[in-house]
Amino acid sequence: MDIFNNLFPGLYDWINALLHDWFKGAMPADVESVLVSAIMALIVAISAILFMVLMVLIMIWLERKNAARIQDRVGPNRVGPYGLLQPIADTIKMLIKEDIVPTNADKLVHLLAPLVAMAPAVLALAVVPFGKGMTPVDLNIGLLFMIAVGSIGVVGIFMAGYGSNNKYSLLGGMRGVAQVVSYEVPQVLTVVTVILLSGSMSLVKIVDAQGGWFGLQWNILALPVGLIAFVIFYICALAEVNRSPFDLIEGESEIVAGFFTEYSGMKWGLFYLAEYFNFFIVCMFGATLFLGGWQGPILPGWLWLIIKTYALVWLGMWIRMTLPRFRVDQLMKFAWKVLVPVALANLLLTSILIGVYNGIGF
Amino acid sequence: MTADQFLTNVVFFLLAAVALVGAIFAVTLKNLVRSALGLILSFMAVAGIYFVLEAEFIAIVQVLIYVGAISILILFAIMLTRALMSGAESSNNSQWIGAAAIAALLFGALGAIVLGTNWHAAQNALKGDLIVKLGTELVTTYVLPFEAVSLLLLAALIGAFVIARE
Amino acid sequence: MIPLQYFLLLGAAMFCLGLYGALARRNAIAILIGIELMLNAVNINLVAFWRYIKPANPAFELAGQVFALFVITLAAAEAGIGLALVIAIYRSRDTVNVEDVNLMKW
Amino acid sequence: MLDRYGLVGIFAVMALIFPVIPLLMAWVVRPKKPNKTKSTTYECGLAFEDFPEQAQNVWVQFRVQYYIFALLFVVFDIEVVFLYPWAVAYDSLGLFALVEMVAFLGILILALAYAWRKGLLEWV
Repeated sequence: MDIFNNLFPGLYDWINALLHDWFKGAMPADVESVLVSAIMALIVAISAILFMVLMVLIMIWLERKNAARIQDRVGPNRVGPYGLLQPIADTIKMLIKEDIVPTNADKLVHLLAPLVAMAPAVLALAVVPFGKGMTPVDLNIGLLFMIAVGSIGVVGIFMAGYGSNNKYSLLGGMRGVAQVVSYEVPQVLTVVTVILLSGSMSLVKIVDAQGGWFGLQWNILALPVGLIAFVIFYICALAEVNRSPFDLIEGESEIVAGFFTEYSGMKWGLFYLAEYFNFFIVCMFGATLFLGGWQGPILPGWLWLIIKTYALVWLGMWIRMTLPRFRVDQLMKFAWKVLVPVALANLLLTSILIGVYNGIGF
Repeated sequence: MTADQFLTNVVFFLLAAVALVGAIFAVTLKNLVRSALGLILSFMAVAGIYFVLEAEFIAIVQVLIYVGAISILILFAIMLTRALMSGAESSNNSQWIGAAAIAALLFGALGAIVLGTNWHAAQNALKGDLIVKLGTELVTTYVLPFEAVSLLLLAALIGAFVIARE
Repeated sequence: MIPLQYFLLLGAAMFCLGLYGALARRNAIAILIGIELMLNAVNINLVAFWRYIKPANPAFELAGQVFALFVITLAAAEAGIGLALVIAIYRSRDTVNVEDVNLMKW
Repeated sequence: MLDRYGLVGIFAVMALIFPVIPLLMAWVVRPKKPNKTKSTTYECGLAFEDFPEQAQNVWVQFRVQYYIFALLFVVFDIEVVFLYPWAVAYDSLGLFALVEMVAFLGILILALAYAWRKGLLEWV
């Protein structure tokens, strides 16, 4: 199993050595080392993005199949075996659709909005521990990096709403921002619980701390606080990426399609892609923070992370197919009157329990 | 200069240019939403500058608070006041030439002081886990300002509620 | 190593741009944007000094970073109150133009 | 600097480049046949120009609730920024750290309680 576990780090070392051999003597030593690390960084970034694109394509297919199963339909079954190539057909369709920009839109902001929505999703990949020795950058504050980068996305939602110059877009955009920021508060509060349990903000160290009991010492099992924290985190994650039942910013029966209304073609496709990217990433962080990340018995680490992430993704799909949409007042009330107090209480309980456990001055 | 240092310089100049261009957008554009977006661009570039200074915690806090929170506050306030539909009139007031002169003079003076001073500066070696140190110092050395921050936020929140409520 | 002066010059330039914005703009929110820029420039200086200049007392090793944190907090409180005032003025006088808000002017 | 954060920088550059690629691809292959009706603002299938002057202005007057929730969010965000280093260092600190943090949080819980009592958390 070590072969599979070390597959990607081994590949990295091999390419690194190859490049060093290649450039040796052709240039001064300092230029060479900078050039090689830049190329390696580029390779890491591109492979992370390609991995995500693949995962998202699978996820879109899975979502459509799942929805069909729950609603007693067949789902996509024409393109490829079991409709597996359906996401690719969707992509091609989006590529050849005309791009319509309303005449009185703020054209620059309208164009930049999907880019701003998409960019944080890619940037967040920089700190994910994909497996043993497979973290692109082990930042000391990786957890805070992930939260901060995630909070840039709301600017994209606002830009889309404002840039379209349309009532429904503006309303959807403003509601979206209000919703996302409201649910960010309990999320960031509940993540403090994880820091207290692991004693670090480095995602690598957080995963390492969950390695006991044959890789099953997960934060979610630190009862009762871990479980409460996980539930809050997951609810907030669904709301942050605007998944049902929190998808009322694009509620097509109320405000047409929210900030999507004036978007078409690939610009709309980018929003769609960003939504799935964000959902996958937030599930990946959920798996990293609460379900032990890549830790697990027998199977290689990166496979464990994928399995755990898909478990969370599937849970989200199930919830989406089962629950009706919230009303906007219920949504805000739920965030501020239920989640925030519970998160605060959970935080206090955790710090007291840890204090008792460590016997600090008690 | 080694390649590493050269590249660091390039990164710094790029970020500084973006920060200043964003700032210029923020203070000159007539459309207030665009001006706020320029401000956000400037904030992002400054976060990059903090990364160059290896103050990663401050860099991330910059993104989290300035980009993620304060700019949202500003954008909401703009949307609440219809401020950007000001039509044909100029976005500057009558004293803008004087303001530009004062700003230019101040920049000249500050630049002369910065370049004329011998700073005895050298990059400090970073050792140990800065976050742990920061967390410890917040509740020991800086405990008074730390609790004062909490009071300040409470006062700001209640004050703003009272002022803004319908 | 990038000289300290570069950071200080960047901070000075940003501060002056913010000052220009705060003095020259007509819209109250634009003035607040200028003030945010000025506070940001101060923060650049604080963090640069933290990185480049060693305090005589090692207990204040992190002073630059801690003060940058406090400045950020202050900026948020200032923006919160300031924008609330702007909204209140807009509601009662239907304008955010500082030249029209002269009730308290002597 | 680069050895620690170079990769973050590369990811940031890629984050800017990656979304541009599909847009460029679409720009190459897609049709472009704009007409006047197609590029009007969407208004539930009605012609936008036929609207009275007031309805053509898309500027909706938003309620102050939006601002109040944003303000609450800003305050709690800042509070959390101070919580994070404290939580990392918590293991090595004593009881006083817990007491100080409870005081810090307590003051902000007062703010939340105030907003709750005054009915500011209601979205009506």
